[in-house]
Amino acid sequence: MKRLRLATIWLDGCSGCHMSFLDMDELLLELAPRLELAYSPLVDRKEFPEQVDLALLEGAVSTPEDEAKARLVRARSHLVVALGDCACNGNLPAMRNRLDNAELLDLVYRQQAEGEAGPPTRNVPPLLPHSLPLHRVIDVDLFLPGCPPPAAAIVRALTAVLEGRELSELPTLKFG
Amino acid sequence: MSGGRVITLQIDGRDCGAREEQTILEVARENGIYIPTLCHLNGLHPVGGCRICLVEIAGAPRPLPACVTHPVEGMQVTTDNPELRRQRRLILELMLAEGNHICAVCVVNGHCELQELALQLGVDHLEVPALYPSREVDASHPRFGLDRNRCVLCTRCVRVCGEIEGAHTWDVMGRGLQAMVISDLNQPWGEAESCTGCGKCVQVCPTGALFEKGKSAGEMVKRHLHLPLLTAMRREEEAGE
Amino acid sequence: MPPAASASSGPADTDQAATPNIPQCTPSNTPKHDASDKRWRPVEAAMRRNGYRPGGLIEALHAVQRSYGYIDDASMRALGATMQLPLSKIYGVVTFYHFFHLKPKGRHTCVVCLGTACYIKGADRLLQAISREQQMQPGETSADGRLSLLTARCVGSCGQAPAVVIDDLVQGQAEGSAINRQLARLNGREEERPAATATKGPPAAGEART
Amino acid sequence: MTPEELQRIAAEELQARQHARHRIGVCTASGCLSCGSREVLTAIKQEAADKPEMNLRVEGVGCMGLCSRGPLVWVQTNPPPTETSTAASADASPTASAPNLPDASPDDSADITTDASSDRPTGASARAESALLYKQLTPDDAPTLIATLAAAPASPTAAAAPPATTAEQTSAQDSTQTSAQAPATGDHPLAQKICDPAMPFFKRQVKVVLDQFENIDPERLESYLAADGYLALLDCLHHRRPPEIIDEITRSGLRGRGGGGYPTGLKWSTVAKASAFVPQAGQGHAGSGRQSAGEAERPDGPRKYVICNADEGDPGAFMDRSVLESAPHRVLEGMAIAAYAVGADFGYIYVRAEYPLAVERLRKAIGQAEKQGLLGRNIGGSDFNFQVEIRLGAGAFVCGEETALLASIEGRRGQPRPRPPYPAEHGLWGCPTLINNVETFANVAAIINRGADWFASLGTDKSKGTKVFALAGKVANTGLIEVPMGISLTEIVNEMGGGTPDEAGGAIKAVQTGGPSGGCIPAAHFNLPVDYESLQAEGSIMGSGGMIIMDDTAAMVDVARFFMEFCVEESCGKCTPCRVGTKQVLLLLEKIGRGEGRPADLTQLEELCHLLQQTSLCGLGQSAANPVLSTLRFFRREYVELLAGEEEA
Repeated sequence: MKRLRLATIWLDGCSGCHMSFLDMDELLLELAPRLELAYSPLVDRKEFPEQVDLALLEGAVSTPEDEAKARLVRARSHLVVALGDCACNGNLPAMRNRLDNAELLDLVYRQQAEGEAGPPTRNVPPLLPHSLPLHRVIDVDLFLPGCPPPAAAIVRALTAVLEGRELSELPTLKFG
Repeated sequence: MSGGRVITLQIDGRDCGAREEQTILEVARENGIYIPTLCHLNGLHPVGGCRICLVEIAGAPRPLPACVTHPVEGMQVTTDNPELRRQRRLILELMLAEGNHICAVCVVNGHCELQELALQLGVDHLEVPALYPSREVDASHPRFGLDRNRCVLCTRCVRVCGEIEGAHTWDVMGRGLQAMVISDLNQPWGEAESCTGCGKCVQVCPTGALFEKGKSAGEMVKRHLHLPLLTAMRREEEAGE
Repeated sequence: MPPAASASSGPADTDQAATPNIPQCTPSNTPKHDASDKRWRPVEAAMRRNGYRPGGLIEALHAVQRSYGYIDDASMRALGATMQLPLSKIYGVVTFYHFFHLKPKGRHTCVVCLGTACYIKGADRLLQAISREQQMQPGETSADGRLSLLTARCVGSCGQAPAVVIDDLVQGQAEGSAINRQLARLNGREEERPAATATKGPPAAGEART
Repeated sequence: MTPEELQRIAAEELQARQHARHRIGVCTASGCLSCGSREVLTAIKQEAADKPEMNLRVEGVGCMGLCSRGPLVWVQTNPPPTETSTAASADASPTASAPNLPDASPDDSADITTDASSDRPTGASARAESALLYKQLTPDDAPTLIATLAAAPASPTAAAAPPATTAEQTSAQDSTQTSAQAPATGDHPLAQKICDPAMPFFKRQVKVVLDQFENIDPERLESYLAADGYLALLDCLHHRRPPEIIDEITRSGLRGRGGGGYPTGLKWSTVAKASAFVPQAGQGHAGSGRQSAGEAERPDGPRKYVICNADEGDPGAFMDRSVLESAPHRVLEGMAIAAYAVGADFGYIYVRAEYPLAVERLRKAIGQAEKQGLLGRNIGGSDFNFQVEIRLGAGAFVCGEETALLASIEGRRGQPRPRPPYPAEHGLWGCPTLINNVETFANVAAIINRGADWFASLGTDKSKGTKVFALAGKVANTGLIEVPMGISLTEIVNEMGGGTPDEAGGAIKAVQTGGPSGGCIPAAHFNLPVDYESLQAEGSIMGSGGMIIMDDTAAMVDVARFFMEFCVEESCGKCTPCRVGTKQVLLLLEKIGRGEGRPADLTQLEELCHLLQQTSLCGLGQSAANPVLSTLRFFRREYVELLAGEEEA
C-alpha cells in the first residue's frame, strides 16, 4: 500500500494542536507505517515538498508570511485540513482584530511593557490587518475545531483519509 | 391557563394532541420531538427572536418560530429537513460572527448553549466573516461580570430580571447591531441601584456573557432548571391575592 | 475588514458612544424636574394626559426634548419615578429612537437628508462639502456648541432633492457652497447677538416653519 | 354638527369664494414651502390688502403636485355673479379631454383649470371660468401678478393665458378651451412662469385622494367642507349601518395603500367581528415587574382602536406627508367612518416626528373637528363617539411595521412581534385594532360619496382605484401624482415625469419602487402596468408609492448598497437574520463594489438574501433583500463586471 504523504504546518498558533497530534500515543505507531511525514515542524525539512496528499494546518493566518505559506501548501496539497480553533475560526490570535495594529503594538509593547522598548522591528514579519481563519485565505477540505482538537478526532480524520472515506461524514467537533 | 380546546396536529408525521394555548415547541417536547432553541427558556415569556427554533408549517409562506407559534387543528409541522438545518446553521453562523466567541478562553467552555448548538448544527467554521466587535466588559459588580462580546441578545437576562425577580435592572439599548444589554441608565452594573444581586440573569445566560467572578475557563456551570417552578409560584401568589 | 464598531456610523452612535466636542451642561440649561422649573410643566402635562401610564412614555420623552433640547439622566429618573417605569426600560426606549438625543445639540442644526432621492441627486457629495467646510463629521457638534451637523434618513422633501434642513427650515435643491454661506451667516448673526439662546423646536426635526 | 349645518357652512364658503373677483391659491405644503411659498403668499396677501378694490381672495392651499416647479400659485377669475349659472353649465364639457375617465368622475380631470372647481351635488356652481397655474413664483413677482389681474378686461376669458405653444396643444385636444386661451400672451409679463395645463403631468392624473387639494385650505375646516367634506361621515352615521359600510368598502376593492395591498374591507370586517376587549394593563409590559396591580391602560371598559399609520418611512416617499399637510380632515373623516364601521371609539394617528407641519395641521384639524362635533362625543348628533389622538414617531423606520407601531404607541421600543396574532384581533393593549395607512383612509370618504361601483371602475381587475406616487430622482417633473392603477410605468416616468431633467440628459435606466423593501425595474420593462401583482412579479413591490427614477449614471450595485445600509441602520435588532444578516449582505456589497468580489461572493450574497426573506421576524428583514435580488435579476452584469479576476491558483 502506498503511504500517505502527510504534512503538518504551524502558522499563528501555540503548537497545542501539534501536541494533540503527538497525543495519539501508541496509535501513532499503528499509523506510522501507513504515513510518510513529508513536512512538519516535528521533522527537519526546510522546504515544503512539491506534492503531499494531506496537509494539517494549525494556527491562524496573521502575517503575509503565513498567507504565502498557506497558499503554497494549498497549491501543493491534495487535501487541506484546518487543525484546531485558530485555523477554523481565528481563536486567540483573532482576539487582536478588535484593535488596529498600531493600537495593538502600542498596547503590548509600550503601555503594558517594561520600559519603552517599543515593538520589535527586526526579523519579524509585519502583521496583516486581521488574523484570519484559514478558509478566508485558501480553500479548506476539512475543519477540525477544538482547542486543541482531541487526538482521537485527528486519528479519525487520518483513518478516513487513508481509507478513502467521505470527509463530510466525519462527526462535527466542538469549538474550544 | 390549562383547559383550552384540545386539538390534534401532526409534527413530523406524528399525530399529537395539544391544547390551543400551548406552543408548537411545548407540544413537540411533550412528544419527545427535539427542536433546537436558544432564546427560549422554560419559565420565561417567549420572544421568537433568535430564529433557531424555526419549523415549517404546511401552507405557511415561510418557516415560523416554534416557541411562539400556537397549534391549529390539522396543522402539519416539520421540525427537521435539510432546508431548515441549513437555515438554522446559517443563523447560528451569523450569531457567532456577530460577537467574539472564543470558547478556549471562555468561563462557560463546555457548558455553553451556543457552543453546544454549533456542535449540534454542524458549525465548525464560519462562511461569513466575523465582525470582531469591540464591546465593553462590565466588571463593576462585586460578584458577577458581563462580557458583551459574548452576548447573543437572547434577552433571557432582561426577561428573568423583569418577569421573575421583578427588578428590571436589565434592558436592551440601541438597535440593530448596536443593540446591547444595559443595566439601569447604562450605568456600570455595580452601580445599578435596582439590581438585587440575585444572580438569576447569570444563571439563565446561555453563553459566557454573564458569569460569576472567580471562575476560570470551563468552570462556570449555569443552573436554571428551577425557573418554571418560580414562574408557577409567582402565578399562584398573584392568583391568591 | 475594519472592526464593526469603527465602521458603523449614524447619528445615534454619536449619542451612545462618547462623542468629543459636546459641551457640558452649563448651570443655565441644567434641567430641574419639578414644578419650580417652568420647562418641566409640558412634560408633566404630557404624562398627565396619558394618565401617568407607561403608554405615555414616548410622548413624555418628546416633551422633555422639546423643553430641554435633549434627554438627560435626571429627566429619565424623574419620568421613571412618576410613571413607575424601570430606568433601563426608559433608557432602552430613548436609545431605540434616533430622534431622541442624550446630549445637547448645537444651538443651530444643519441636517443633510440622505434619503434615496437626495442620494441619487448627490447628497453624499453635498454632505462632504459641508463637512469639509465646517470641519465637522456628521453627528458632531462644534466645540463652541454653535452648530450640530446631522443627517436624516428622509425629510420627505424628495421632490426638492437634495434637501438640507437648517434650524427646522427646509432648503430644497440644496447646493454645497450656498449652504456653507448660509451656515457662515448663522454664525455671523450669532456673534452680533451673543445672547442668542437655544433654538426652539425639536433639534433634528425637519420641515418648514409655518 | 347636523348635515344641514354642514351644508350651510359649505354653501357659505362657496359663496364667499364666488364673490371674490379673483381667487389666488398659493401652495402651502412642504414642497413649495421649502422653496419659499410662505414668502410668496405673504407678498400676494400684502398686495391684495393694498388693493381692496380688486376684491381678491388669497388662500394658502394644499399640494398641487409639481413640487419641482414650486412655489406654485394658481389664479382664477370668477365671472360676474349674475352669470354664474350659465358659466357653470357652459363649462361642463372641457373635462372630456381627460384620458379614459369613467363617466362618473368628470371632475377628476387632472387639468388644473377644471380641477380647481367642482360640480358636486353641493357644489353650488363655483366652477371657474379659467385658472392659471404659475410656477416658481417669487415674492417679487407678486405686484406683477396682481397687475396682470388689474389689467385684465372684465371678461374672464382674457384674464391670462399660457404661452402660444400651450394654446396650440390645448386647442388640438379640446376646442372648447381655445376661446379662453387664444388671446396673444406673448406680452404676458409672467409668461415664462405659466404652467401648461395640458402637460401630461396634470392631464393624466385621476384624483381621488388628492382631489381638490388645490382648493382646500389645509388650516380651515370650512374649506374642506366646501369640498364635500364630512358629507360621507354624516351620511354613514345617519343613513347606513356598519355592515353596509364595510360591504361598500369591500365591494370597492380598495386595498391597503401602505404597500401590503391587503383588502381593506376584509380587514375592517375582521375587526368588526372581533369582540371589544378591556385593555390589558400588563400586556407588553410583562417585563415590568413594578407595574402596580389594577393600573389599566384605559380603565373604561372594552375597546377597539383605529390607527392611522402615518409613519411614512420609505426614503423617497412623501405622499402621506402631502395628504396630511393638504387635507388632514380627509384622513380624519376616513378614520371616523372606519371607527363607526368596526365599532371603535378611539383612534391614534401615528405620525413621523420629522413631519412637524403635518403634525401641526393634524392637531389643528382635530381641534376644529371636535369643536364642530365631527369628532368627539355624539358625532353629527348621532350616538357615535370617536376620539382621535396624535402619537409622534421618533425616528424608527421599523415602526411602519404594524406590530412595531403598536409597541411604539404603547410607549415601548418599536420592535415587531411575531404574527399571528394579528392586530385586527389582538392589537393595541390586546384590543382589536384596525391599522390602515393615510392614503387608504383618504380614499374612504370618496368611496362612500360616490359608491363602490364608481371606485371599482377605476384601475385594474385586482387593483382598484387610483394610487398616489411620489416621483423623485432623475426626472424632469418631480412631485406627487395620482393615477389609475394599471397605468404603465412609461406613462408615469416618461410622459408625466417628462423624462430626464434638462441639465442631465442621460437616459433613464430604471425606476425604484417600494423603497428599501422594493426593487428596481429596468427601463426595458416600463410597459409594465403599475398594480400590486405586476410589480411583485417583477421582484419589486407597490410599496407606499415612492418612485425614484435613476438615469444611466446610477450604478446598481451602489444603489443596492445604499438600501442595504439603510436596512442595517434601521434593523431593530430583535431577530438574528435581520440584525446580522443585513450587515453581512452590506459587507459583501461593499466588497463587490470595491472590485474585490469573487464569484463565490455572489452565491453567498444570494444565499444570505434568501435567508433574510425566509427567516426574518418582520417585513423589514423579509423584504430587505429585495433591492439586492432585483438588481441581481435585472442588472447582474453590473455585479459580474465588478468581480475581481478568477481565484488565484
